Amino acid sequence: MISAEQLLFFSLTLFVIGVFGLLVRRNLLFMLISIEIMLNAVAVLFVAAGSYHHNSDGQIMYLLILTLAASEVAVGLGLVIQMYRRTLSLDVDQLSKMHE
Amino acid sequence: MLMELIAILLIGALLASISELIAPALAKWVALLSLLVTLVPLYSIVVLASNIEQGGWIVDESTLWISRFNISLHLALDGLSLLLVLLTIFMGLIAVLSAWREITYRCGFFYFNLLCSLAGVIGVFCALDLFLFFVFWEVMLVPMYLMIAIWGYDNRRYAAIKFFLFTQAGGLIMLLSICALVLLHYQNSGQISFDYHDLMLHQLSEPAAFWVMLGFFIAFVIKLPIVPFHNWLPDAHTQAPTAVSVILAAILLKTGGYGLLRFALPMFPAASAQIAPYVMIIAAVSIIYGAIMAFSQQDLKRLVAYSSISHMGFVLLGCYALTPLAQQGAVLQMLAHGVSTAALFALVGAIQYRYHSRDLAQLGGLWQVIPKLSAMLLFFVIASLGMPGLGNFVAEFLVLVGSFKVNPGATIAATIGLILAAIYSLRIAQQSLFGPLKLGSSLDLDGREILMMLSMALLLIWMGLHPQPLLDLAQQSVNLLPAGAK
Amino acid sequence: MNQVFLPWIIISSSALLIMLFTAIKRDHLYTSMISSTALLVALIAQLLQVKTASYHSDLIFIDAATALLSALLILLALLLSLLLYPWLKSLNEPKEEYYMLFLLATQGAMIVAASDHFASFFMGLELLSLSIVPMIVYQDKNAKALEAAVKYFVLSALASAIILMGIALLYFYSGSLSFSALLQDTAITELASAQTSNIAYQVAILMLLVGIAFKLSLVPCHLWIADVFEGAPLPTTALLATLSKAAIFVLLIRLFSSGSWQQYPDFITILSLIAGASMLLGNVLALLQTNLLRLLAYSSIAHFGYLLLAILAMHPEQALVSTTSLAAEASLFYLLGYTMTLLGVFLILMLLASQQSSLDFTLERLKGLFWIEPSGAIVLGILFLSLAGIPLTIGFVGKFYLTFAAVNSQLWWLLGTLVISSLLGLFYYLRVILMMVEKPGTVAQKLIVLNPSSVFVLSFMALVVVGIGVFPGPLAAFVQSIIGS
Amino acid sequence: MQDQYMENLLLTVVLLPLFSALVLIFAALFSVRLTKQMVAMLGVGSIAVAACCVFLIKLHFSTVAGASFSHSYANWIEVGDFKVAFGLYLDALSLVMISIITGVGLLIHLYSVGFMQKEPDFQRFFIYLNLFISAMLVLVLADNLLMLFLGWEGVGLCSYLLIGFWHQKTVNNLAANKAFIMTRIGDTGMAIGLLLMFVLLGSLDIQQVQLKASELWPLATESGMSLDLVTICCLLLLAGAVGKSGQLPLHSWLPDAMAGPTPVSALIHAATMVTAGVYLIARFHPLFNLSPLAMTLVAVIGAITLLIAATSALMQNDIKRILAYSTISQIGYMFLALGAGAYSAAVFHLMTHAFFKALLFLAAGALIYSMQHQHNIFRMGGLAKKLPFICGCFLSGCAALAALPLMSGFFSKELILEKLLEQQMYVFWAVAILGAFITALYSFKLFFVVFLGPVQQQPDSKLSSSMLIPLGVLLLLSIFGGIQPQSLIDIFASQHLLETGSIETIEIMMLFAIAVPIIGVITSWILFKKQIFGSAINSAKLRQLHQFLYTGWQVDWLYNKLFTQPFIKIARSNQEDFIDKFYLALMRLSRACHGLVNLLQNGQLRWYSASLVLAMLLAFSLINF
Repeated sequence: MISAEQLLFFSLTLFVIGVFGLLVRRNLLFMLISIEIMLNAVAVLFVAAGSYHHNSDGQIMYLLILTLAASEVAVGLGLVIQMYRRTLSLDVDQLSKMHE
Repeated sequence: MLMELIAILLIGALLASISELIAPALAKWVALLSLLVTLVPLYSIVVLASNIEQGGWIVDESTLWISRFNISLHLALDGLSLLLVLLTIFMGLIAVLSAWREITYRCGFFYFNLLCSLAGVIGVFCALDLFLFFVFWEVMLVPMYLMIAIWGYDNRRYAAIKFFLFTQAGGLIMLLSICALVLLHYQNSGQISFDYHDLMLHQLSEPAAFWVMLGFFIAFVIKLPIVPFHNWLPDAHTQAPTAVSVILAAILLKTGGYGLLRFALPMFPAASAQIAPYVMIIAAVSIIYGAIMAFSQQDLKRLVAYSSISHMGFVLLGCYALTPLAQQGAVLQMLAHGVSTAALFALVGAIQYRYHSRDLAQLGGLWQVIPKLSAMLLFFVIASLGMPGLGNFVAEFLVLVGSFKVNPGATIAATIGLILAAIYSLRIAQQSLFGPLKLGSSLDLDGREILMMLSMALLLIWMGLHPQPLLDLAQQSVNLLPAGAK
Repeated sequence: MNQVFLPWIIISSSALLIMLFTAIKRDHLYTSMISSTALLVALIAQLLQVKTASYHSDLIFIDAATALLSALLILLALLLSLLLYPWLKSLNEPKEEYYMLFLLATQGAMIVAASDHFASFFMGLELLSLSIVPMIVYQDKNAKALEAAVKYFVLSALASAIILMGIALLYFYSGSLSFSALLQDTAITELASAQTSNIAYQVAILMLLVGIAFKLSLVPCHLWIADVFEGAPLPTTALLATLSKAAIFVLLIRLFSSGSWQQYPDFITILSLIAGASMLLGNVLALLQTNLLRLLAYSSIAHFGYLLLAILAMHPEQALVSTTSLAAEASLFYLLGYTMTLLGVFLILMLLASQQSSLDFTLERLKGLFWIEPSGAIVLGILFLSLAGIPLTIGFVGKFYLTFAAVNSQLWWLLGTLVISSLLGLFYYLRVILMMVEKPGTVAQKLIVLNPSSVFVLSFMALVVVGIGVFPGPLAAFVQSIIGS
Repeated sequence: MQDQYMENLLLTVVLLPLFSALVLIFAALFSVRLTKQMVAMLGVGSIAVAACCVFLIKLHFSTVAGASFSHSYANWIEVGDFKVAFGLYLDALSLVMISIITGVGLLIHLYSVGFMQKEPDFQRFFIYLNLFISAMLVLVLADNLLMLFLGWEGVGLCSYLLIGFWHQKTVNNLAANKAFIMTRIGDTGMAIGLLLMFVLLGSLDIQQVQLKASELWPLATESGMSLDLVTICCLLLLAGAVGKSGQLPLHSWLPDAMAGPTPVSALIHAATMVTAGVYLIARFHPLFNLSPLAMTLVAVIGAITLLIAATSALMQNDIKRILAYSTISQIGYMFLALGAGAYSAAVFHLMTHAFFKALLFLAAGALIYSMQHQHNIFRMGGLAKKLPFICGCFLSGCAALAALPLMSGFFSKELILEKLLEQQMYVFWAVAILGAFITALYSFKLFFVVFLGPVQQQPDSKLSSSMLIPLGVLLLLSIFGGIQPQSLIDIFASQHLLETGSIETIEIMMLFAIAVPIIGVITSWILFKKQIFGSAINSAKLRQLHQFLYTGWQVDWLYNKLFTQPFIKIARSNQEDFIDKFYLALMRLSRACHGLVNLLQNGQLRWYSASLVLAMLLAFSLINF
């Protein structure tokens, strides 16, 4: 039986991995993936918490997050295509025309 | 009645801006007319004033404005306010006349702003509800700002923004003070009110009173202005068109002195008495500093601006001597300085209009070509150095007499200011009027200008030889003030 | 079925209607009319029930105040929608979807404003931000738009992830997701006692805070806003600047007016720091900014800093006078004033912009506007004065309320910051006004043709800003009656 | 009835010149052309009428000892206990003064009609002159200090305007400024005195002030040489007097003031205005009597000034400068007399001095007028035959100045010396004698050099009658004007009750005093014969001495170093306001901050996202550490 603390630790680790992924990767696609990782980490935590507290809110949130993830991916991929169409690359660092 | 006064000006402003569409030349006539129309309610007010018993408010009208905070449109007028309102209208006329030729670009909008600022100033002089007072205090800046920014000289943007920022800084601090004052009053009396009389009723306790008073004090002192908050004035004056300089010098600075006499002193007598000695020293410093600065200037307008810093020092000195004599002097000084300095600015403007230069190094020997203008300039220069028989002397002497027994040191320092005044004033005359002629000939004063100048000159002489009516008018207001640090 | 949801139903159903309609036959005019009328009806429906509205379920909490604020949100949307038509007409993209997204965003905003549960809050938030992303990148040919979209998308995704993590942690420790439960129930109080010991709990709160700060673009999470403002098409920017921010802030107001936050001193400190930093940095950033949109972006940072002041004033250590409602009223008034004013500015900019030149909105383009297009310039000038908080404008009333509340709560240091930063602010607002009254330059051009709707909107704006600025009495009394109750 | 009559007369005397000045001003302002005759009529006529009024007043003024007449015409300022009215006060002293002012004034006006005939600014000249007369009358007739101050400043202003009358030359303007500012310094002291007196005595009415003072500080005389309040009051008044009367240390403006037209020098800088200081102290003699220290100081100032001025006069070439320095030293005599308590003698000398110095100046004016504006005496010579009348004027004038027996100056100066002896002020007496010697020396040096010896330059233009008549009258006055008005002695009668010293010593000394001027004349004759005057000096030491005296003991140089230059340096150094720097610095600071925070806006998405995470970490660490 896995204790809630362990799950908490796990999901936090996953989340941090996601964050680092977002920060270090330049490729928009990989950034999307890291975001997915983060969301999943959260989802895991919700489920764990739900079972820990013996109420179903956690699962409901999990479903919501799933839908969110889906729609985010949809929009994100749209952007990815747009970007590739324009700049033939997915390097976000090139997207810095606007500053000061 | 006061509502009408302000309304007339605002309507006049609108008409002026509209009339430009018909004919640009029309605007100034409309402005002049609307100013003249204000004399009607003013006359009735003066009549009221003449047959009112001492110590009362001549006019007192109030209607509820914002029920949430129990704020009302409370306009009232006593001797002090009346004097300043009269000054405002008179100087408004002078300003319109001095802009007569000078302003050609978009004059409709110019006179719109001019009249609006006048309306705002009158509001400041009449408002007895602190919120209303603050509103007027802020609102009158915008047209001034626009006038400097649009019709000013080369460096106008800088000057305009500097002017606005300085006053706004004071204003915001004052807003904090007002809020604090009202809330403290609320705390004690359980009813929220911005009304002057209500807030006068119970005095704040230390140390709150001190800080609240400080907020008001700073705002007013910036407006006066007093060293070290004076830097906006020279720039504003040098960049502003003549008419605006006239308004600025004659009226706007007076709002500061008025604020001190109406709010800072009577509302916080203890706190004021507590800081009075230091304030008097500051006043003396700014008298001397302003005079020295004036001496070192090359630009005529700048010189006059610094001189008015020095003169307003006397107002502060008088206010914080906390003796009726000195405060009477301060009131009179406000009026006299208003007239004399405005006249100087008008004349400098006239010179600039003729020669496109205000630089003392370039001017010289004007008396040989334009004797009338020079004679007038000489007269007002003499007035500003405090020649007995003219308004400024009486005012300054009253201030000095009133403050001597309170704080001899500061007073004597201030008296030194008289010598310095002589030095820089004579420098104006010598470098611009006398000596070999450096510039070509030009037209002398025309009828309009002679009318302006003569009226101001006569006014000064009247103040110098028969100030009694003015003093009596101011009497009642001054009597309300705290009777000194006893 | 409770009638408090009537506006929601109207809006969302009209969104669906537009979707179907578009599938059958594209017609720009009808679409815009549908959306506008829908919003109008919704607004009326909302206003009718302001006094009476009170509904509380697990997910949604609606009382008079919320109803009023949602009315404000709908009003903003309505005004914006009135100007969408001329702007979109000049575009050569398919137009109808924009209305749908627009309505959905509005819907999301309203959900956020009324949410009483993390689930509903989260749903609304995502509805809002996800529908904004396509609106940003709506103009295909615009490289800046794409950049803005990507930035906004990635960052908001990150932010929502962080928020979610915070929620999850909270849920993990408290076992509840309902705000009222978290705020009032006993669980929270023991958590409060525990929180100093419990790191994870702090992390949760901080995560939520950072997420909110991002959405409101408060320092230090403010970096994105300027780029998005600059890149996004004007209507989207307007929506982002007013509607989405307002919605979240409305929620904040409600959360703070209920609940007892003074028992989290750390939290209050952080919030005050954020407030102060936002005021200062926002204005400092805008100080010499020459791009009008960036300038507005930075100024909005500062303004939400001011708004935080009102939030902080709700729970003082010691107040001069103990009036619960004052701070809430202040925040509401300020929010109203600011959003209205800002919306007005954007509307005028939309009128000024022909779609080619809308990309770079430098101050130069306003040069001499006053002499060329007096009506527009006067309104714009008034709006900027309102932003600067000069009396006789709604902006001043808001600022006055704010100061009054803050002084009452004796937040002296923040007030000092307020004074300094509003001076800085004044500097650049005046610069804009100055630019308009300059002698006309070469770049200045006339407004694009004024159609009735835009004239109506403009005059309405001016009316609101000046009218409420001069006679705030009735509205103030009304607001007091709403919130005081 | 009687009073009514007096009131009106006095008022006319004061207002007439003012009125005519106003008429002329408005005529100028509305560019009404006036011929020179009309201007002259107005200008001179008003003074003439005023003079007649004064004569009438003299007739009606009761000759009872210490009689006085005062009337307050209108209220000026009244604030609480501060009351000042427009009131006139007439007693023997002011009577003498107004007679001098109107009388000599009339003559000089008449003279100027001729002298200024070629001047285009004829009208302006008479405006100033009339203004001056009225201001001076206000000064001497004022019954309260504030009004006295009004006149006091008024005459200062007029003298400023008249010194700078020929304003095209910068030198003149500078001289005018110098005069005004230096006197202003004294006046400011006086103003402070006014403040002090009001605060201490609660009134500005001259008579009341003195009454109250003598009540308040009755024992001041016993307290001796101490710096008590009354002394301070006296000293502050003295400052004003010193400034106006060109006494040390504020005397250096008077020689430069000669830049003005000669009639002005005669009227203002010899006869009337510069003696206002003497009048002031005489007017306040009860107050000064209360303070021995102040009295001594007055005497000391007088003595020193007397010597310095006389020695400087000795070395001048410019005829007007010689006369200017001699004026200073003569006023020094008056101060000496005042210091000795011999007020009547002082005023007496004031009167005679007014006569003969006016005569000398006008004659000098005539001389310059007819010598193509030649000022240097060494360019003249042997004019005795060419200009016999002027020569006569000069002769009698110099004689009176040198106090040769039986001239008007003789009586007054002898009186002063006598009084000095009575007071046992032997040192001062010696100084006075020395002064008398030098006076004789330089005055006759002037006379000899100009009128005897070889002819150098031919006079051309003839003098108009309007210039000759005043000369003639003044000539007679300066010879026979030495009758001391009895009334003077009466008003000051109370003062000299001290018993005189042993008679015979005094007589010897008196004889000596009479002899000294004659010796002086003789020495100057010898020197003149030996061609010493104007000859080049060969020893460096002497040349230095000459230079030193020529520049009036280098006072200007000293003041320039001490005050003027430092002041200008300070002012210039801060030309653009160091306080402004502070605000500019604030501006720069905010700009710098703007640049700094803008660096964060680098447009890098990954930095933006990092900022979120960093923010969290920051907040976290802030809470926990």
